[in-house]
Formats: sequence, structure tokens, C-alpha cells
Amino acid sequence: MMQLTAFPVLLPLVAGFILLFARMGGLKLQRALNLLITIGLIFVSIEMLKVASTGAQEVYLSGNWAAPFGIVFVLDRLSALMVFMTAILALGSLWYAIATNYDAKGSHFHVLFQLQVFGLNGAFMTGDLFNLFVFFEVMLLASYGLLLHGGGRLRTKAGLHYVVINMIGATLFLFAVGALYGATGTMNIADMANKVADAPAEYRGLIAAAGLLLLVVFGIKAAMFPLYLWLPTAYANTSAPVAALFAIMTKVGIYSIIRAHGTLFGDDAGDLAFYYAPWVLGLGIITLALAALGVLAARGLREQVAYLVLASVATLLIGVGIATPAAVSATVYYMVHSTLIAGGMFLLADIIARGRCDTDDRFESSPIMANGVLIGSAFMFGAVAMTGMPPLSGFFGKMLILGAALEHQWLAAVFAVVLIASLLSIVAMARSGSLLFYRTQPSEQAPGEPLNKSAFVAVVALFATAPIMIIFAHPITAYTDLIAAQVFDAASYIDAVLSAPATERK
Amino acid sequence: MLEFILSLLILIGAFFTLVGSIGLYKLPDFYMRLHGPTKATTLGVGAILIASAVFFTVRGEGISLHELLVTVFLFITAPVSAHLMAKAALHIKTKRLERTQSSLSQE
Amino acid sequence: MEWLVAIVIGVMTSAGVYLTLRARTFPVVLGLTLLAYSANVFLFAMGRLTIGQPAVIDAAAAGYGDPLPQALVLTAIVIAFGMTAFLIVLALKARSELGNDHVDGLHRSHDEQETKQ
Amino acid sequence: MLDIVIPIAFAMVSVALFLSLYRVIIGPELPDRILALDTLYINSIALLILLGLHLGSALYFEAALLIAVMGFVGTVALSKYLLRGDIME
Amino acid sequence: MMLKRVLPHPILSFILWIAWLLLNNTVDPGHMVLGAILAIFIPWFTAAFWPEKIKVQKPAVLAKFFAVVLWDIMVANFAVAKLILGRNDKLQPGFFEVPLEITTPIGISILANTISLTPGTVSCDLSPDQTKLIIHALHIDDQAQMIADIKQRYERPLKEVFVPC
Amino acid sequence: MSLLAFNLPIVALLPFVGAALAAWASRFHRVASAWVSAGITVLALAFLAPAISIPFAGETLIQSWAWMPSIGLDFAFRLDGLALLFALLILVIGLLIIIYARYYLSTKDSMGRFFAYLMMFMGSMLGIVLSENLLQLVVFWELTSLSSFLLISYWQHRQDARHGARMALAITGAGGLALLGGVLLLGHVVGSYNLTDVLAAGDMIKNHELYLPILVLILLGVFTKSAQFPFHFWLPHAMAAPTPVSAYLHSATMVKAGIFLLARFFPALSGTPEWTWIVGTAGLLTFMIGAYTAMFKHDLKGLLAYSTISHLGLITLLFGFGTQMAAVAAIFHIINHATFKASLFMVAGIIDHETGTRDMRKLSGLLKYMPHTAVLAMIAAAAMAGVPLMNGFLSKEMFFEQAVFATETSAWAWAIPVLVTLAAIFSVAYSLRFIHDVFFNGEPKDLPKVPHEPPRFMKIPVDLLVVICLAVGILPMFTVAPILAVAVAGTLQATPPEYSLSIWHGFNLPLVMSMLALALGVGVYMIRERLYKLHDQILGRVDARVGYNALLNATLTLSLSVTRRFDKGSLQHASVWVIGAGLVAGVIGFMTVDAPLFGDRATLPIDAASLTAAIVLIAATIMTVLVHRQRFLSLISIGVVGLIIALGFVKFSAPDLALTQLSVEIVTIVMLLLALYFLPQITPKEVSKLRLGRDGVIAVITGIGVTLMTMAVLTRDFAPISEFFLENSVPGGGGTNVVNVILVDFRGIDTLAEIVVLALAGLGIYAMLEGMKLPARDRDAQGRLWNPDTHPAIMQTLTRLLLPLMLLVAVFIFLRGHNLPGGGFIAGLIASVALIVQYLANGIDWTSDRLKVDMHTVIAYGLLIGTGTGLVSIAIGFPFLTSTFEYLTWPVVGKFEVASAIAFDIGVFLVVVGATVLSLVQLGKLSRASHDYAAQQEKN
Ligand code: NA
Ligand code: NA
Repeated sequence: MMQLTAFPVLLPLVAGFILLFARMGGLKLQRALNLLITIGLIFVSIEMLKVASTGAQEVYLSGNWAAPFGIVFVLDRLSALMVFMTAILALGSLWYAIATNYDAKGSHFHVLFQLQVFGLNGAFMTGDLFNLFVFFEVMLLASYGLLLHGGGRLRTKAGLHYVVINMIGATLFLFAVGALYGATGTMNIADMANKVADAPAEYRGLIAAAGLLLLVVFGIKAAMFPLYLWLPTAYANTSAPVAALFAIMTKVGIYSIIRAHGTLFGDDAGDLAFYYAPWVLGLGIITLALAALGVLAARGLREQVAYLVLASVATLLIGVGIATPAAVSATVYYMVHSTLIAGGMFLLADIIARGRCDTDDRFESSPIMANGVLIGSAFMFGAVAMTGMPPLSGFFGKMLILGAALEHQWLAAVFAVVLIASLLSIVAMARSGSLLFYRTQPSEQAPGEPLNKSAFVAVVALFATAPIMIIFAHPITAYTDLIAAQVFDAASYIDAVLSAPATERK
Repeated sequence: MLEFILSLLILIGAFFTLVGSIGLYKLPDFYMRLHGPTKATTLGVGAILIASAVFFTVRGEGISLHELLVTVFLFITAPVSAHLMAKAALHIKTKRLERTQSSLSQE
Repeated sequence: MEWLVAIVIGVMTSAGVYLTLRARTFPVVLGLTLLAYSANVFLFAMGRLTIGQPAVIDAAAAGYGDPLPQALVLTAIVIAFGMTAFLIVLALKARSELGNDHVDGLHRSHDEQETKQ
Repeated sequence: MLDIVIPIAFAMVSVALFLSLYRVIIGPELPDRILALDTLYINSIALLILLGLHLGSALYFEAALLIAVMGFVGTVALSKYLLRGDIME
Repeated sequence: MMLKRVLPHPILSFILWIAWLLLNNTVDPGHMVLGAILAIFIPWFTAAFWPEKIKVQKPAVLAKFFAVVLWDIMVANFAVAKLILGRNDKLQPGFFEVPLEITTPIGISILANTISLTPGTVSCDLSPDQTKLIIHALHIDDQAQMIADIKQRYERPLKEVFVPC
Repeated sequence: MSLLAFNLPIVALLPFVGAALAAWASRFHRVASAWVSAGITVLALAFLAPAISIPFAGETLIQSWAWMPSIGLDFAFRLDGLALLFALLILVIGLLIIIYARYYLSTKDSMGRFFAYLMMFMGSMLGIVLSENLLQLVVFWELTSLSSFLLISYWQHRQDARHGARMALAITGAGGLALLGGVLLLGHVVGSYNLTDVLAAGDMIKNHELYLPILVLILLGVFTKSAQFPFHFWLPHAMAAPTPVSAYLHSATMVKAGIFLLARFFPALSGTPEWTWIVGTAGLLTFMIGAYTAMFKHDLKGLLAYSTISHLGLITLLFGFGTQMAAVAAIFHIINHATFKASLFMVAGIIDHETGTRDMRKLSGLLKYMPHTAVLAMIAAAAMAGVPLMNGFLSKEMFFEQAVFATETSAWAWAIPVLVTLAAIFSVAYSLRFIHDVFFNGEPKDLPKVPHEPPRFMKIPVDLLVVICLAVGILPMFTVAPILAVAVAGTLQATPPEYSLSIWHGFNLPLVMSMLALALGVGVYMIRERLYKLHDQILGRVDARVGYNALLNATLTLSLSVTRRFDKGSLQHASVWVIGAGLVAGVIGFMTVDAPLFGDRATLPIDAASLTAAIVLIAATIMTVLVHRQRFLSLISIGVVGLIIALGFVKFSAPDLALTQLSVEIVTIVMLLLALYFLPQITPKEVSKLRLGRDGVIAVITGIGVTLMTMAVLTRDFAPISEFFLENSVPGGGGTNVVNVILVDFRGIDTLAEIVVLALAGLGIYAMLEGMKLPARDRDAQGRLWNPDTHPAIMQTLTRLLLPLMLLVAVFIFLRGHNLPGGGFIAGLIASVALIVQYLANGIDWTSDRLKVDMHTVIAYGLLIGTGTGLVSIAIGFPFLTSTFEYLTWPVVGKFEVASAIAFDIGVFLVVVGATVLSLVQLGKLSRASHDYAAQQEKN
């Protein structure tokens, strides 16, 4: 067994209490430690990618108890990628928070931050359904704190809605895992998949109901219609670094559907094989349609970006709902793109709002901002990436998903909605870009803040994803194909988990 | 014999528990109702606890006196809670039975 | 007995749902608390009901209850506790920031009277 | 004899439980209800100990102890609220 | 002196030690040692919460007091049971004050509790200057006699046991 | 390696490098970016040069690398005749435009930005025409939309520029997306996205059931880009761009991209009735509408814009005929149109540049001020009008021939030549207007500037193009023939048909049509004033943009109403959806599979005590709902609920749960009370009965659903994994309390994460409460002042004893946890409650003064110990949280167990205490701050 497998979970946990101790040492110490740990996390996740790239499915038996009795962490291609993505996004967000002094606007930013990563990585690594619930809650509580960090009227209201919806979600989660346990007698995903496959007919209605209930839970996180109402206000009203970090939150939902539903209701599940997929697809299509309208209807840039995030998640849902290896490969490709770009875009929106002073991010004309050409170019870049225009990776992700939809019987609906939604986003972003950067007034008011160059670095770094994903599209799609292949080979996942031996005691 | 004592204790306990609640149920004002639970219920539960102590002690797994601790605890806390509830009731001027006598200096 | 427990869970769920759908923070907190109760009891019941058979290893025991749901529920209770505590304080925060306790922060005449008091 | 006595005791305590519940619901005033809740807590101890006697298990003791403690704390907090509003000032 | 430092509150320590053995239902030597450790450690740890010394004199009086109270509780309960189960309209409830001679807080508290646990009386409030206890009685035949009984049976011994220091 | 192995991508990508260089170069000198751009263009031509011979040899050059092989996207380039023709047009005309623009732009305009955009655009166009892979083609296609957006909005301070740019982006972007859809379908049908395969699979495509969708989607791309009716209206608005941009975009590039695509897909898609109908109709209508409208534009560029539309319609119509000869004519006209339209735009730019206006009502008699320009304009306009000896004449002649030929295809097709002639008449008229109105027709009126000839280098590009117009018109066989031949071959992917490029074909119907058009065109021009009036009264009010704006506004309105209606910022609304979704999911799930709702497992009998407890619980639950508006009261009733649940846990053999439930319950109630002090005491009645009814129905249905789901499980047997825990708890975990062993050992990670949740709650609460202020109420809901006795003495005295006692109990519960009900969590809560009691009895200040421990540190130590226990096992080579235990025997003490799980449990204990007390103390501080705040308000 490889100890490395536990590191993405342990490192942020250790960071959590170290940073708590470091409270005494002041903000500078916490910043330095947090940066150090986050960079460390990137190295760890690169190592993990290396291990996973061999196709190995490393199973970590926490407490040295074999599955399904103990809780296992599973390192495979998909989880390694998720952890890697989280680390990158975390670094960008953290860097920005430090550069803009956001972390000083309240207590415990750094602790909450690392424990958020702990929750995220735990959710990505765990092979146990109830443990997933627990990590969801860790992730959520940390996110509550982060969301509210800095305070303010709208932020508090958004936070309240976010918390309540997620608490309802937690209840649903318990009902779902409870029913699944009641039907299968286990909590380990791999073991449960075996039990589902073997379940006699009279248990299947129960399992199907619990499975869909679980889908609703993940749907809340993944912002699936009609469960996404928490998202626009939460993303639009929290601070930029937090919004950026939250870009990964919706992906936890997507990931969980792929991992849990994909394994439990995979090819071997008999009449329940992929029974959830049409729902994901259909609701994804509706979400995308509504998201596109939301992008158009947004009153400010942050809200617009939030709806763009919604649109991107909806596109991912469509990919998941198509439920073929090609679609999952496309989904993963698009997920990496949309997560990191959305993160950068939230940061950029904040830079723009700061540069515009009084008008903030509202779509009103305002004086020319400092470094307008640079920021405008960045905006253009981000807009192109997020709306899925060529030549950036968003286009390729969308294209891959559409390509995967070609074999699906709902081809027409998918094409129509994806393409029209893209168009509406393009129209909306062209409008907002032209409002923000072109329709400037001669300056009488005090100009906004000058560009914070060091904060801008974070935007550039996250935006660099797009060209990288284009230039290295060949190896990256090859890797996402392998991810999809591994995801669809549920049998090998199940076998790896259930056959991992405990370490012999001397 | 032992079983008889046990039964007696249990019955006394249950009886007083019931009496306390009957008082709570039927007495006409809060201050009067307070007396039932404060005394009767406390004693009733105490009796049952002692029955339990006896039962588990004689069952042969060694003495079992920890129920006494609960009993003592109840006897310490019951009057304190009663005191606080009554103080609160007096403060918010909870209605009292009309014929209640009062020789209080401040009212 | 199973029906009794199931009905109790159902009643708590109903009450929880109803209160969660109220417009003020306080009843919402109560509603979520009830929902958490019902979810916990549900999860617990998923190990099936046993009487007089605790999950404590004992040579004399006739049998054991299912310990796993118990452990899970314990975790769930703690988590719900943390969440509820957070929500309670968040309700205060909302009251402080929004000036009233409506979940959407709406101003109502009632609030203004409340604040004046 | 215990086989007869314990069910009887159960019945009596159950009735007590109902009577206390009646006060919780009917009140009429807040102190009545606090008192009734307090009584319910203590009734529950009786019920638990009876259950322990019935099943011959000593495992319910901690629960009884905790009910006693928590019931007290609850009553104190609720009463203090009526008195001062701010229970931890 | 050493003892003082190790056992700032010997009575408390003793109570805790006994409580520990009771809790564990045992006189196992291991638990006696552990209990002793706790009996020393917990008072030391909570010393800050015990600012004033409690001085107990005449433990015999205290013991007798507890015996009397226990007896009274028994009797009181039968009396109260009769009152409760009887007709409501025969009850003559009332409030009255008991002027206090005892001054130590612990003494007052024990007195108030005793009153609450015994015949048909509940202590409802303590006057702000801590000189009067307000009592509610379920049934008053003779108020003066009741006050006298309380002072005689409970206050006097308590006054002897708990002296201000 | 030979240059021919990789030069095509270099040609396409060089301009992008050039864009960056141009932007960068402008830092050094104003015109540096122009020369960089020109240099890059020449360089691109140089890279293209070695490959030119290949199409002429009848071969196709393909350079391909795998890019996203899984979807069939290759990085693949292709050079055949068609691609070569377009690449040359793009590069050569581009070069001329660059030279022209260097003089055209004023000192106020940013050269760097302009040339960067222009080069991006050039690269995108080259990418389109050189793409072998269709997906890659779409990428470049959309890039032209983007870069044209930037070019059109170049003068961003002008509203018409911004609007025009956005409209162009919306229309062409939409077309691009449709094209993407079409190409994906096409690739799906063919099994490859490579043009070589697609062009070879024409018959298969045309017979496929997806042919029509593919055709329509691709044509949407074509028509939007090439400004075909009904998408033509964006093009005139794009005239807000600087004139060099218009000259480039609307002669040889942007709009020709659509035409290029028609040509590109000609072998694969043409020749069907659908093709003829759609393409032909669009082309014909566009041709006519453009020609007609151009006549009535008073703006020079407006005239040229509609003329462009008209000529694009002409070319489209030719492709629509679907014959090989028509394709030849189309390709020929593409070349001709590029030359004369580029020159005309440049002329218009010169006039604008030198006079300050483009309004033909002001411009007149410029001949004497700028004779050279006038000559150039006249030749180019003549070409546009199809005057003999000009290149336009030749291709128009071929066009007429095809129109006549088309009459054979269907019964009413006689209309085609008539309509075509009609359009041609207007073409002649507007061409005439361009010349006569501007250069003759009296003296100029109120010109902003005194007109004169432009700088020499501004005219050179026009000179060159006009020479080409003449050369081709007079000597087609020696000029255009070779490139036309290879381009046609590339288009048809076959040997071109026989055609003749001679000027004189004899006196035939096409010639009659030409002459008729010329003659009547002059006539129309003569009566122009009357036509203007007529037009203004009738058709002048028709604006195709109205439809676009209406659609746009409708979409906006729809988006607003849908978004505001669904995402209305209401929590209740969101909650209803979530709960409803859960309900629906459960019901649908059950119905997915045909299985009975209940199983046949035997159930336990109901006993009286359980029934009692259940009734109490249900009654209290219902009461909680009924009295929820009286908040304090609802706290009491929920207290009953919690208590009975704890009893239930005891009843059903879960003492640990009972202990936990009891402790949590009280702490929760205390927190709720603390909060309630700052909240309204009553929930107002503010919701309609209808809403209450709806919520009630949802609530009841949900409750029934949950009940049924519970029964569905409880009436079925199962084989849980728990046997393992029961068997291994003692030998493997060293504890008899299996629940605790699961928590601290088997599933230690759960517990570790769970205490992180608690820690987070504590820290989050701490952060939230920092600096918060709320008014402290000085009286209760009934308006009574609070009792002055802050800390009742009797409570104070007696609760003091509770602290050590409860701590003792906490230790007791903690230590026995591993073997009997209890454990770190419950112990932690008991210890917390012990402290809470002190706070209740003695107040925040008193207690905090005595509790000098920083709870942050307690939490940190708790996490440290909990995690540290697990890390130790890693250090000795076991997985995280592997537990170990040992039985020790000491004198006096006897045998006792030491387990690592106990250390873990200490961590749990500390976090629970730390988080709980931290939250409460912070809440208490809120109250102090509020009292201070209230006092201060009093003072003021
Ligand atoms: Na009491
Ligand atoms: Na004129």
C-alpha cells in the first residue's frame, strides 16, 4: 500500500491545525505556511497523477481494515485529476486572496481554506458512501465560513440560503445512504455495487429510489435543475478568491455522480444499469437552457459569471447523462477547463469591479479603468474561454461533448440547447464586454483602484489552462479517454477495492 | 422477601411518579402544580432508582450503587429548578389562584 | 413496531419540511432540526429494530443490534449539531446585517416595530 | 412478582408521561410548560430504569444519569430566559 | 500546608472520590487509585471556580440535619400526595416570607432547597438583600407555625454548620 | 525535412504571431506595426510559394498531425486549387490593405491594436481556407467572427461601431455554431472529419437521412457569414469599421468565407433539389434585395455594402444552380468581385479621408480635385456594373448564361433570367450613381475638408487592383485562366468542364441581358429622384434589422422573465424545489422497477411503553408545528421531541446514541435560547392561507413518502457487513463497545472528519460573530422589564458543585467509552455542558475570567492529537489511523488497557469542548457587546 494515497487528505488536515496554531504568529506566518502547503499539495497531486497514469488503482485502507469494513481511499486516474485540479485552483485562489488582502478581512481564512481542501480531497478520494457524506459536510461547513468571510448584507443573505439548502441536502443524503444501507447492508461503494448487481428483483425499486434520491443530493452540489438556485447568489456575492475556489464545488457533484452512480449503476447493474442517466441528461439540458437565459439576464458581471459557471456545469451534466466513455472523457476535459477558467474569471471580475470603483461590477458605463486594455484583453480571453468560442479549450470541450452526443437518441435536443446556449452566452458576453470596456465615460468621479499586478498574476495563471489544454490536447484527451475507460470499467474498480489486502502485523 | 421489597419499592416509586404528574395535571395554578413534580416525582424516581440498585446488587455481579448517584443528583437539582421556575413565574406574574393568601412585603 | 417507528419518522419529516418552508430564520432552524432528527432515526432504523440487544460485546448477550448504523448516526448527529449551531449564529448574523429575520431579508412593518422595542 | 409489578409500574409511569405531556401542550403559561418538560425528563428516568429492570440490563444507567443532568440544565436555561432574556450575560 | 495545596477542597475531593467509586460501581483498587487522582486533579483544575472557602463546622449536626431532612421528605411526600389526590377546593395555597438569620450563601441555598423538598413548601425567591426567602405553600393551616418550623428544624442547624469566614 | 511537410500551418499561424508582434512593435514606433504586418504577410506568401506548384500539378497537398484523435480532430491542412486561390486573395489583398491602412489611420488611432486585430483576422481566414480537418475549419471560422468583432468595434467610442460589431458577432457567431453542428453531423455520417474523406463521400451524404439537417446547419453558417437573405442586415452595420477593414472583410475575406464554404462543400452537398432550392432561393433574393437597396443608400460605404450583399447573392445563386459550369462562373466572380470591391472600398476610404464625408448628397464634382482617384473609381465601378472589357463583365456574362440555362430545370424557372436582369439593372444604376454622384453632378457642398488627392501610397494598392480588373477583363486567358482552372478543379474535385473565357461569345441571350441591364440601368439612374421618394414612402421603412432587434428583445425579455421568475432570490422557493425534487426522485425511483413496495419480513409487536412514547413524540412534533409562531414555546416542545428520540434509542438498543442525542439536544436548546434573545419572539403571520396549504400538502406527502420508504426497508431482510464488526471489535479493536470501536477504529476517518466539522463550526461561528452588534432588549415580549437579579444566588451556589461532578462524569463516560456506552464525543459534550452551566449561573465575564484557556488552541490540540495518532501509524509503516492496544498490569491498579484509539478519542474530546465553548463564549461576547451598545444608545 502506498502512503502517498492518503496525502491529499492528510496534508490539508495537518495544515488545518498547524494554521490554527499559527494564529498566534500572525497573518504573515499563516500566509507563508498556507502557500507552502498548497504548493506541496500540487507536488503531491503531480506524484499521484504519475502513479495513476500507469492505470493503477491504488487502494488505501485507512485504519488497516480491508474493504468493505474500513474506509478506503482510492487513487485512480479520475480522483488524481480532481485532486490535482483542486490544488491548482487553490493556489490561484490563495494567491489572489493574499495579494488583495482578502484573507485579513476576518478570522480563520487560512484554516477554513485548508480544511475546505481537506473536505474536497476527501470527497474525491473516498470509496465509501457515508464517508463521502462526511466529507461533503466538511467541505460545506468550511465553505459556509469562507462564503461569509468578510461579511456584508448580500453575502450574508446568500450564505443563509446556501446553508439552508445544503442542510436540506444533507438530510436527503442521509435518507439516501440510509436506504441504500437498508437494502444492501454496506456503505462501501464497490461492495455496494456488487450487492446492487446481485440484488433480487424485489429490492430493486428501493435501490432505484435511493439512487435517484442520491442523485438529487449530488444534483444540489452540481447545480442541476431545479436544485441550482443557491448558486447564482452564492457565487455572485461571496469574495472573489472564495468564488474562485468554489468553482470546484459544483464539480464535486459531477464527480460524485460519475463515481457513485457510475459504479453502483454501471453495466453490471442489470435493469438499473445507467437508469439515472436520462435524468441527468434531461435535467442538464433544462439547466443549460435556464443558465443561458440567466447569463443574458444578469445584472452584474459576477452574477453573469456565476450563470456561466452554471452553464458549464449543465454542459458537464449533459456529458455525464450521455453516459458513454466518449462522453465522460469529454466531460472530464471540459471540467478541467471550466473549473480553472471559471476560477480565473471570478478573480478577473473582482479586478474589474475594483477598477470601476463606484459602479462595481454592474453593467453601467463608468470611467475608463486603469490598465483597461490589459484587463479588457483578459476579459475577452476569459469570455471566449467561458462561452466556448474557439480557439480556447471551452470550444473543444463543448465539441467533444457534442461529438459524444452524436450516437445518442436525444442528439437533436442536445445540439439545439448546447448551441443556442452558446450563442446566448456569446451575445451576452459581447454586450457586457462592450459595456464594461467600450462604453466608458470621461472621468469625473474618482477612478477605481489601480490594477493589482500581483493579484492579476493569479488570473493569468488560471487562464493559462486554456492554451495549455489546446496545445496539449492530444495527450490530455488521451488521458481523459483513459480516465473514461477506467470509470466505465467498474469491475476493475470494485475488484481493486475489495481485494486490497491489509498490511500484515509483525 | 427481596422480591417483595423490590416490588414495593417499584410500586411506591411508580405511584409517586404518577402522583407528581397528577398534581401537575389537576392542580389549579402554576405554584401549586410545582409541588407535585418537585417532591413526589423526585421521590418516586428515587425509589425506582433504589430498586434498581438493589436489583443489580443482588443479581450477583457485585454491588450496584451508582443509581444512588442519580438519586442524589436529582435531590440536589430538583429544588434548584423549582426555585428558578417559581422565581421566573413570580417575575412574569404568572396567574395564581384567586384565594391564594399572600403576606409578601413587596407586591 | 416498525410501523410505529416509520410513522414517527414520517411525522417528524412532515413537521420538519413544513417548518423549513417558513419565512423566518427561527422556524427554519427548528424545521431543519426536526429534519435532522428524522433523518437520524431513519438511518438508525435502517439497521432494523432490535430490543434489548445493544452492540456491546457480552458473553451473555442473546444477540446484537446492528452497530454500523449506530456509529453512522452518531456521526450524523454530531454533524447536524455543528451545522445547526452554525445556522443559529448565521440567523443572528442575518438579523444583524439585514435588519430583520426574514430568510430573504425583506423589510416588513412587523420588523420595524420589533427593532424599535 | 416482578413480572406483574413492572408492567403495572410501566403503566403508571406511562400515565404520568401523558399527564406531563398534557401540561406541555395545554400550559397555560410558560412556567407550566417548563415545569412539565422538567417532569417529563424525570418521568423518563423512571421509564428507563424500569426498562433496565425489565430487561435485566445495567446499560441504561448512563442514559438516566445524563437525562437527570441535561433535564436540569434545560430547565435552568429556560427559566433564566424568562427571567433575563439573556441567559449568559 | 502541603495538604492544602494538594487538596484545596478536601470535602469536595472526598465527595468526588466517593462519586467515582459509585459511578464505577466498584471498590477495585485500580479505581480507587484513579478516583483519588481525579479527586485531586479535578478540584485543582476547577479551583478558580471555588473562590470562597466553605467552612463546615460540627459535622454531627450536619449529619443529623440530613437525617431529619430525609425523614421529612418521606413524610412530606405522603402528605403532599394526600393533598394532591384530594379535592382542589380544600386547598388553601399562599405565599409568605421567611426572614433569614443565616448569611452564608451555601447555607441559604441548602435551606432554600430543603424547604422545597419538604412539606408542601417551595422556595420561590430570595430577596435581593438575601434576608428573606419567599415561600409558596400548597396548603396553609397556620402560617406562623410553618415559619417557626422552618427556622427551628432547618435554619438553626444550618446556621451552626456553615459559618462565615 | 522539406518545407512542404509543414509550411501550411506556418502560413496560417504566422499572422497570429504577427498579431502579437504588431501589438508589441507599436511600442517603438507608430507605424512599426504596419511594417511588421506587411513583413509577416510577405513571409507567409513566401512560405506558401513552394507549394503553389502542387495544385497546378493537379495534386492536393495535405499536412496532418493528430490533435484530438479520439474525436477525429486532426491538426490538418490542405492546399488544393480552391484553397490556393483563397489563400492568395487573402494574402495579396491583405498586403495591399495593410499598405493602404498605414496611411488611412489617423494619429489618434492605435496602430498596434489595429494591425494586431487585422493579422488575427488574416490568420483566421487562412486557417479556414487551408483546413483539411472540418473541426479545425470551424475553429478558424469562429475566430474570424471574433476578430471581425474586434475590427468592427475598433472605434469603440462610437456606438454604431459597438452595435455593428455585436450584431456581426451575434449573427456570424450563431452561424458558426450551426456550422459546428452541421460539421459534427457530417463527420458522424462520413466517419471522418477530413475533407478528403468528406468530399469523396458525396453520394453517401446526400442519401443519408441526416442530409437535410446537415445541409441546413451548414448553410446557416454560410448564409450568415456571407450575408445572405435573411441574415444580410449585419453587413451594412459593419461599415462602422475603419474603411480598410471594410475593404478587406467585404471583398476578399470575411463574407467570402461563406462562399468559400459553398465551394468547399460543393462536391459533397450540391446537386440535390434541397440544395438548389435553399441555396438558389437565398442567392436570388439576396442578389435582388442587395442590388435594389444599394441604389438608395446615400452613404458611399452603405452603397458598397449592399452592392456586396448583392454580389454575394449572385455568387450564391450560381452555386445554387448546382452545375459545374455555374461553379466555374461563381469562382470566376469571386475573383473579380474581390478585386473591384476592394478597390471601390479603398476609393470610398480615400474620399472619406480627404473630404471628411461619405454622404453622396454632399459629395459632387470631385473629378477635378482628385482625377487619379476618379479614374480608378470609374474603372472599378464599371467592373462592378459589368461593363465590357472589365473583369466583371466576363463573369456576369457567364452568370446570365447559367441563369438562362436554369430555365430548363423547371416549369416556372423562366422567372430566373427575368429577375436576374432586373437586379442587374439596379447594379448598373448604383454603379453609375457611385461615379456620377461623386465625381460629377456639379460642385461639392459643405465639405468638412478641401478635397485633394491622397498620399501616393494610398493609391498604389488601388492602382494595382484596377489594373487587374482591366487585365482580366481584356485578356482573361493570359491572366486569370490558370488560377481559375486550378481553383475550379479544387472546387469540383474533378476535372473542370469545358468553358470559354473569351470576351465575345456571339450575339446571344446573355449578351442581350447585359445590354438591357446597362441601358435600363442608366434609365433607372435618370429617374432616381422619383425613385428615392417612392422608396422612402414604401420600402425604405422596411428594415431587416427590426426583425433581429425584435428577436433579440424577445430573447432578453424571455431571459429576464424566466430568470427572475425562477431565480427569484427566495429561499422558500428554492427549498420547495429541493424538497419536491427529493420527493419526486423517490417516487419515480420506486416506479422505475416493478417491485412490491413492502417485503415480508416479520415485524416486532408494539408494546405499551413504546406506543406511549410514540404518541408523546408525535404530539410534541405536531405541537411544535402548531405553536411555532410562539418561538419560546416551540423550543419547549422540540425539547420533548429530542427527549423521546433519546428514549427511543435506548429502547432499540442504542445507548450511545441516546447519550449523544441528550447532550446535543440541550446544547442546541441553549444556543437557540441565546439566539432567541436577539430575535423577534413571535413569528408574524405574513403568508397567505394558500401558501400555508401548499406547504402543508408538500409536508404531508413528504412525510408519507418517508414512512413508506422506511417500511419498504424494514419489511425486508438484509445481510449487513456488521457481523465483521461484532466479531473483530474485541480481538481487532480492543473494545467491547462495538459502536465506539467503529467510530474510533474501523471508521476512524469518519470521526476525524466529523470533528473537523465541529472545529469548523466553532471557527466559523467565531468568525461570524466577530464585531457583530445587535440591539439588546431590555424587556421581554410582553413589555416587562427583565428581572434585576442577574445571577440568582441559589443557582449560583449549587451549580458550583456541578462543575467538578460533571467533569467527573465526563471522565467516566470517556474512559468507559471503548467498552461500554460513552466515548470522547459524549464526554466532550458533558464537559461542555458543565461549563455551560457555569456560564448560565455566573455569567460570561465571571466564567471566562476563570477559564483562561484559549479554545482555539484546544481545538488545535484536539485536531493535532486526533490526526497525530493516525500519523504515528504511518510513521511505523501502517496505514493512517491503524490502531493498536495493549493490556498492562500495574501493581495496585491491576490490569488495564492502553489503546491508541483512546488517544484518538482525547482528540475528539478536546475538539468538542473547544468548538462548543468557543461558540458559546463568542455568543456571550455578542451579548456583552450588545449591552454596551444598548447602554451607549441610551446615553446618546
Ligand atoms: Na424538579
Ligand atoms: Na452627390
